[in-house]
Amino acid sequence: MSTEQLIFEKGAPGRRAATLPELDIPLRPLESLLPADHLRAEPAPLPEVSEIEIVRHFTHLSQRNFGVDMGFYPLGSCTMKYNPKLNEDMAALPGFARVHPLEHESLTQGAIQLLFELEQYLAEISGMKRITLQPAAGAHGEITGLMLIKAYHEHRGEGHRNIVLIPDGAHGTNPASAALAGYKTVELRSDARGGVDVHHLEEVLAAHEGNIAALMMTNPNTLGLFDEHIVEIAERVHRAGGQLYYDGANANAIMGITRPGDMGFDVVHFNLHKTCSTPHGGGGPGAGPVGVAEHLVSFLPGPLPAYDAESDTYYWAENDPLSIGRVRANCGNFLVLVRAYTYIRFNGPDGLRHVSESAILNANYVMRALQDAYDLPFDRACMHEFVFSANRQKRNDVHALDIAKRLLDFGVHPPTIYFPLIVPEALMIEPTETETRETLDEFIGMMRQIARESIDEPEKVRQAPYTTVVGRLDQTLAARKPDLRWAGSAVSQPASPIPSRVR
Amino acid sequence: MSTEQLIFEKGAPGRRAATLPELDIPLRPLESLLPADHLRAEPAPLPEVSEIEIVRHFTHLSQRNFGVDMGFYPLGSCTMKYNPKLNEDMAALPGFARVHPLEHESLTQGAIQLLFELEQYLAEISGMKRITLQPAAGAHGEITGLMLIKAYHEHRGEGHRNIVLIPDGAHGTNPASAALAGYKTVELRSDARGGVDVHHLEEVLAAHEGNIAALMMTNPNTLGLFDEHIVEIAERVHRAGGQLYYDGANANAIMGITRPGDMGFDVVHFNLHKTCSTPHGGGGPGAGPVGVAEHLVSFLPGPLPAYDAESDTYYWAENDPLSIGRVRANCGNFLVLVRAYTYIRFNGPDGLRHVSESAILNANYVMRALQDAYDLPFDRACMHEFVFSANRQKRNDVHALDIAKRLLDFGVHPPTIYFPLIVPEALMIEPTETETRETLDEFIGMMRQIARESIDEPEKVRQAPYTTVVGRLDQTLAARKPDLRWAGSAVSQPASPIPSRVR
Amino acid sequence: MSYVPNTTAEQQAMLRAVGVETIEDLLTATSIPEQVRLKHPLALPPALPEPNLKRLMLGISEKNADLDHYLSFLGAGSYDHILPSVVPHLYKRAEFVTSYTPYQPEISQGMLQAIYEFQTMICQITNMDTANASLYDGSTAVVEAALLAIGTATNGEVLVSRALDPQYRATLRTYAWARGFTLRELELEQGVTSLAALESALTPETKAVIIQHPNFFGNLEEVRAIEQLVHRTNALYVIAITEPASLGVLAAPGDYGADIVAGEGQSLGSPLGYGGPALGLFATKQNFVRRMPGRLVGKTIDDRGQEGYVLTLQTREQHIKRERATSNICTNQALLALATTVYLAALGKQGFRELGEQCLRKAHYASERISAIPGFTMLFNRPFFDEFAVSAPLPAEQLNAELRERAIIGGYDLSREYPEFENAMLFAVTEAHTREDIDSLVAALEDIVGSAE
Amino acid sequence: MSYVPNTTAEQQAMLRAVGVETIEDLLTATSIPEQVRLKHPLALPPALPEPNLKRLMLGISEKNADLDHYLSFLGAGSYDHILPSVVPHLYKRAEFVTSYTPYQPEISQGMLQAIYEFQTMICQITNMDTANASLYDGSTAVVEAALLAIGTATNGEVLVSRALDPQYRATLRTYAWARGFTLRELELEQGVTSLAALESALTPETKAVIIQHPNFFGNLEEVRAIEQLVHRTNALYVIAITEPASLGVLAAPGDYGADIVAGEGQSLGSPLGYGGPALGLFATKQNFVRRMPGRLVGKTIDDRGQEGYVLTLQTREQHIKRERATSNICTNQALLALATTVYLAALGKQGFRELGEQCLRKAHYASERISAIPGFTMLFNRPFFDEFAVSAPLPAEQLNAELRERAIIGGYDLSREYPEFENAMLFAVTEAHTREDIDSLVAALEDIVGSAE
Ligand SMILES: Cc1ncc(COP(=O)(O)O)c(C=O)c1O
Ligand SMILES: Cc1ncc(COP(=O)(O)O)c(C=O)c1O
Repeated sequence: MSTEQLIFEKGAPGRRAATLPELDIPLRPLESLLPADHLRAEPAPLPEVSEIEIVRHFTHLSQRNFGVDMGFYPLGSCTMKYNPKLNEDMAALPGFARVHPLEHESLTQGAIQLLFELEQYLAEISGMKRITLQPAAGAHGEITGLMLIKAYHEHRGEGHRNIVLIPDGAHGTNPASAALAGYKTVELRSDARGGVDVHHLEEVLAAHEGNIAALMMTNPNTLGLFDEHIVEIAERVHRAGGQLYYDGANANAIMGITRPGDMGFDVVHFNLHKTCSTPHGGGGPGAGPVGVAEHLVSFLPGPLPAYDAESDTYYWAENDPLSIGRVRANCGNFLVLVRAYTYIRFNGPDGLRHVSESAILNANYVMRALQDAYDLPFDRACMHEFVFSANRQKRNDVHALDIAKRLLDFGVHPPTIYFPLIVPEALMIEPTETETRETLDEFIGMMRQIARESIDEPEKVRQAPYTTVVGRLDQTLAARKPDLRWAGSAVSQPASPIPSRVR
Repeated sequence: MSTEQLIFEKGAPGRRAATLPELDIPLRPLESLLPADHLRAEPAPLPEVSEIEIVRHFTHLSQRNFGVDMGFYPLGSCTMKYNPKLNEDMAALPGFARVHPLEHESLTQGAIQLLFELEQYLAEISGMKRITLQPAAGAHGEITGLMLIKAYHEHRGEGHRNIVLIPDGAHGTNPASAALAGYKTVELRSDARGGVDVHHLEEVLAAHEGNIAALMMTNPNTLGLFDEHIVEIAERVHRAGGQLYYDGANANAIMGITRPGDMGFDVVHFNLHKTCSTPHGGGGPGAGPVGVAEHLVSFLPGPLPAYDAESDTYYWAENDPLSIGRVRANCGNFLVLVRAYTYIRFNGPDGLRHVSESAILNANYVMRALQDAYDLPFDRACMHEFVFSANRQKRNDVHALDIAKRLLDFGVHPPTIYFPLIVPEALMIEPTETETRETLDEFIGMMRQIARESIDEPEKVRQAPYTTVVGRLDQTLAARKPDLRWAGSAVSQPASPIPSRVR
Repeated sequence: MSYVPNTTAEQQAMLRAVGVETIEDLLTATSIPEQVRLKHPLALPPALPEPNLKRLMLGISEKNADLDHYLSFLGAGSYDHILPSVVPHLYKRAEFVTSYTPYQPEISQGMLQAIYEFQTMICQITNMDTANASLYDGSTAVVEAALLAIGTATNGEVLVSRALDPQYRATLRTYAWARGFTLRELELEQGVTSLAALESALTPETKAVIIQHPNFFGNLEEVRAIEQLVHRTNALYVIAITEPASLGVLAAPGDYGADIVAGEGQSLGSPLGYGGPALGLFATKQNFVRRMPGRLVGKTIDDRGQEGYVLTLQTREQHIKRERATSNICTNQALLALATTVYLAALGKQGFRELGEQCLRKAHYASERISAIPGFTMLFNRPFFDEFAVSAPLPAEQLNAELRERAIIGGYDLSREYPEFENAMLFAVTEAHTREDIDSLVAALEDIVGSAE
Repeated sequence: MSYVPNTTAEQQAMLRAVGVETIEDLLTATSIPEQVRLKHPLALPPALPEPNLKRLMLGISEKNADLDHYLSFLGAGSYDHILPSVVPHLYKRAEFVTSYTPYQPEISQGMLQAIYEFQTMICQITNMDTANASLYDGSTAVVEAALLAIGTATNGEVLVSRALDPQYRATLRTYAWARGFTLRELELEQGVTSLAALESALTPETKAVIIQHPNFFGNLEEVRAIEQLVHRTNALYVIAITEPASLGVLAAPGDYGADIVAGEGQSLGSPLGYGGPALGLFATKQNFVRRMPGRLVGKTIDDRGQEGYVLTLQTREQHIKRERATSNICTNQALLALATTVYLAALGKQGFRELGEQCLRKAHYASERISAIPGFTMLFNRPFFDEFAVSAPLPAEQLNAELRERAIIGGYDLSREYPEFENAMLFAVTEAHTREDIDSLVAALEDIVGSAE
């Protein structure tokens, strides 16, 4: 098990797995169908493997991967909660999975209905007016939301507003999205309580008077803390002519408790793959719907799902002339949206609130149980996650990275490390609501043991992990000499003279 | 990963996973529905666990189990070939999986059609007249077949025939089934070529003249050898008034090459979970259809599927008055039969022959490559499997068991050991046709290495395995003090005064 | 179009390594007599590639009425219950599905532990002392119970209630004839086993008395009174169960003195599958452990001192004891046992109780609604669990045909096996039925009977 | 009815451990201002237990026409291909599905290696040098290509063929406006990009030329001639692919000098799923590696000297570079990339070639049959792959409505996006169609047109 060959290194010439139906039409030479210069000279040098080899290969790879189904995954900001099997089954129904996006509305009443209703649910949860379901992930939602804000300002003849304010703790996608939308970003400092420093905000607003396009905020923020001054902040930004953007990656903390719409936000994105428990699939797909307040509805990308009560039919409404257009092809990551719909219907209003409350409780429970062993830079009741600093351990030359690696030996996934950037040696812990008390207690035990080890046997922590299929990997080498594809003997040389693999 | 608690040791009072729909009818006290003495006093002390705990528990258990999807599984006699995923998908179709066995024929035309056609296919493969699909496994097929023979003899007024002949290499189910059918068994010796000793057969036939009910044979037999004298044997047994029973567990070797019906057998059972690649599921379910020659058709258990061409409908035909009745409820292990049907249709006649030929080739390839390292008691071209003896290794006090355990460290499943009983220190190897040459070569390498280790470091072999989650388990303790169920604190005491767990 | 990975070229090389030129040569070398070699290809339909085959199979499957699209009230031995999504996701993991019987415990701890848990759960729901790792199905489990009771006796008698599932009785008859023991059926009184008939049938030769509970009509048997009678003799008291969901709410066989419980476990986590694979359950009192049929998993210790699980007491089994084995069973229904383990864990202590209660309540609601339809009466006046017999104003066959037109699969036609009950139907109602389901059955029946007048 | 495992009693104990009495107290402690606390329950439908929800969802799903039960000739960016059973069995394994982005490589080698294999395969089929780990979909992949070409330029121009998928163009327009670059559309000539239009549109400001191949009409573009024109300038040559199955038989972008390939990978192993999740493909020549958007997996060495895989060149990415990142993408479509990896392995070298050939042949068979129907003609006279435009004697909408009555989903109505093509339909025919399928479309069209006369 300690290495698994690449699929390209397996098989033999002529081997194959899947077979196509035999051609049941008259066979004619390819050359009679297409001009020769359009034809491929050589078949792509894909693997030549049998079905059993494929099965064993990917089964072995799966055995070299860790998921929520195997253990605790308190990866901060990522909301790695249990992914209900029910949702998977629903997304696999042929009436969802085997439907073409361009089928006539009369043939897709179920799909449009589902999206129509999901939009309403998300609007209710966030307190927004309408929602676009197009964005494929959180970052996609961000750029979409910022474009809505841009369109709004332009529409009001304030297209010159070019500044987006972003707290220093923000997720990297926020500034990246702002830049992509053509904005300049200005960083806001955090105050001693972990919220936006309102004085600094005032300064910045004043400095950029007339040019503020928006403030992007996560609330609870990336420290897991709810910004106490949110109402004041909203008020000031609005007064400065800016819009308030809510990064909803942390919405798992607020369902049924508070709503961005009520806090004063104008635009909200959801990370359904976090909040609504659709699985992350090793990095995606997700879904990042964006909700807006009334004054932004016309700008939404479309089409939006609609319902005609008279004929009891669902349809795709035509775009408002002010719409920014599309942000992708088709309606969104539909099968992810099916899972989210299932999740919301399963939980209902009380269930969703219970989810958020339990997420908050689990986080506070772990935080309080460990705060004597690790530095807690902001000692406040947290929401669904919290951030420790390994500053204390660092004195023994044990870093957040080492602690993370040592945790691997205990069979759990480590927390997020070195994020948010404002906490040195950050360990960002999000237990989620789907974990049992026993699991939390076990994790607390592990963290305590590592804290002890960091004093008694720091070398042990620094050398971890010991039980994984590979040890610590050389990231520098990887970046210095990128080896991004196999280029073994079976690969025909690329047409370009540039070597395909630098080694 | 090195231990996994029992599910009973997990959870907490009040926890639960699956939820039922809320009761949507008027609630009345149970006592108003049933007399009190029929009601259960205490709920069964089943686990109280949440969905995430169940998922992790059984996912962990799966990680502690080895299947064909993970590696080579040359378990002799068991035909552990690749189980096509296609078959699993077909068996899961709601039109097969969600059908009640007592639905009206007009609602189950597909099911009856499939069984009707499958019967025809199996009849053709075996060269028999008709087939019952009822038996759930090979041994169930055996008892069914023997009952057919009994009914036949009784019908002919020869109910006194009470002897069933069984070669000394036979699988244990053969004598057990014979005893269950009320027969006495007489063991036949094997000759130097590994077949039935024809002289001994003659002696036995003579000694029990007039009382021979049947000869049960596996051909190829459990040595993987085809009995060269099969025609002669059949002729002699028939002359003695006996019937010939074919244990088809080894049918993977003969498809399209030779047929029990043509060899002179009167009754045949299939092990579809071997030959037709339906997965073994950790010990079942299987399917053991039984085919018979014309003179036995009337005795078959029923009902049998039938087709009326005029109305183009399938139906269940009424039993012949001579039928032995039923051997189980309903039509058989239907979803296993669906898999077998899929497999046969996928392969077609040429494909099935290719399967058998390839199985034979793979076995001979491994046998020849290793015969200098291990004793080969019967040095003949084998069919789909063969048997080594670890006699040579035994001189260094390395036994078949040790070799098997050492193989575990190489990530493959060991061969069958100590069977057939006629080969001391037997290692029964069945590579199956679905293995690549590379896998066979790797296995050959492992076996050679172990042969070397048996000389150079026998202790290393004797102490194996080293890499498994548990080491060698104490079988004697298990049998001496049977601990067959958990009886931890949550279990209420059984009503009977006998202690539920002896420890 | 093959699961054989090696190409012709590779096979050629392998043939050479074996020392022959062609497959034909190799076959010749195996000494299959020429005269039994098949001279023509098998007369089977030609191979179908996967996509074509999928279409074909989907088409065949859709010629059957599946319970996602038909409302069904059939029970009579097979029951449709709610299957939590989590169950198949777990038991269908390839590591379980593609493994063999756990003969090598070191790499089979997953399956072995699961079966140990299964054995425990079967004990928990039946209140028996020991359970095995599964048998083929309910009918053969009952056969095994009879065989255990008969033991090595050359003759013996087994009494069986006529309210035992007719298919089970048919199976028992077959085996009784083959193994050589006497099977006598006990007459019924008002839909349950007649105590008088039992009393007069019991003799010193009686080795076992087999009672289904709830019985085939859904009625509860007088299990305690029967126990009194049975245990006056040396006979074993065998309780057959076809609907183990009943154990959520009914007294367990261990509570009323059963010696053996033999039953069908399909109800607990396995699909209906047109009747198979099924799951034979078998549990006994402690003193029968060494006479048990089938596999047993036990806990033990490894050479490193860790706990682990193994197949144990194999000396009862065919591969060791051969003709003296307690049973001939080898392959059993392990994967379904695993499904049941996951299912019972998913329901858990509370859920399993609720399951029983809901079935009981909904069936009673249905029985009241149906017997309120003019012309319909309860056939018996007996306590029942989730199934009940109704006397109808029309032949069951006719009613069912009309129901089918409405995409409803009606009750089991009792006259098929019990000619004395003309126009009688057996309805099964479980937690999977909503009130609306039941009400629409009632409406359909009213409609049919109304328009027949 | 909750995936929260802890019971009320346990939560109570935990609250006490945290130092509060109730959840309300805890919420108060978090300092959420009272005025923004939600005062009423969310107005959502009440919770539904799993079984009820399953019924509901099955019902909703069955209001859609699925391609197991409808014969469809829709393509236009999403394609129905044969999906081998083995593919979902493997990529849906829980170890993959329930994992996050592989930030901890030691316990994520499975996903990392699979993506490394994916990157390799995408290079193999496109003949490009490097591919990333996936983007959202084809349309955003094309956007990323444009953004890469624009780079840090404050203004710049991108030329895009009008034969690029209209949805992709709409997406491009949105981003071009937001990011601030000029987008100009190139006119068509006989269903392909006009070389003349291209030549005259190219300026020194042109950063990229985006050509879809096969284009939206299914036609093959003059990709080599275009390359000559594009590379006379400094513009990057971007090939957009919506039907990557074409790469089985068509010359690869790397063969005719593409700088970037951006496309949609749904066609290769992912379900149609009403359009999502989709799979953005992105491959480039070697010199653009450090300007790539999205994740990249690289091979390296661990501290024990073993080979292993990691996310690499992360300094391009948002979590390090923030506002200076090459793209804002974080979550991508990893699981679909895995599906494609399994799919391409299952097809393999021969199968992928055959896939291309069968699509090509079957589409040509269909085009001949359809254009032989009186009133139907090919709209263009161009080489095409598996999709072709037909001029029909009736409006496409009318024809499609009639086809729907016959459980056939007809071709895409070209007049929706290209008003100049009245009565024009775009048919997609792949290896998943049998001759019978095609013949029955032809028969239906004949029938409809015949009875309309
Ligand atoms: C706070 C925050 N914002 C935004 C994102 C971006 O979401 P996505 O990865 O779905 O693009 C994330 C996800 O990691 C996040 O944690
Ligand atoms: C030769 C032989 N006969 C009979 C059997 C019994 O088959 P089953 O296990 O299906 O009852 C087997 C299975 O192990 C076998 O190998």
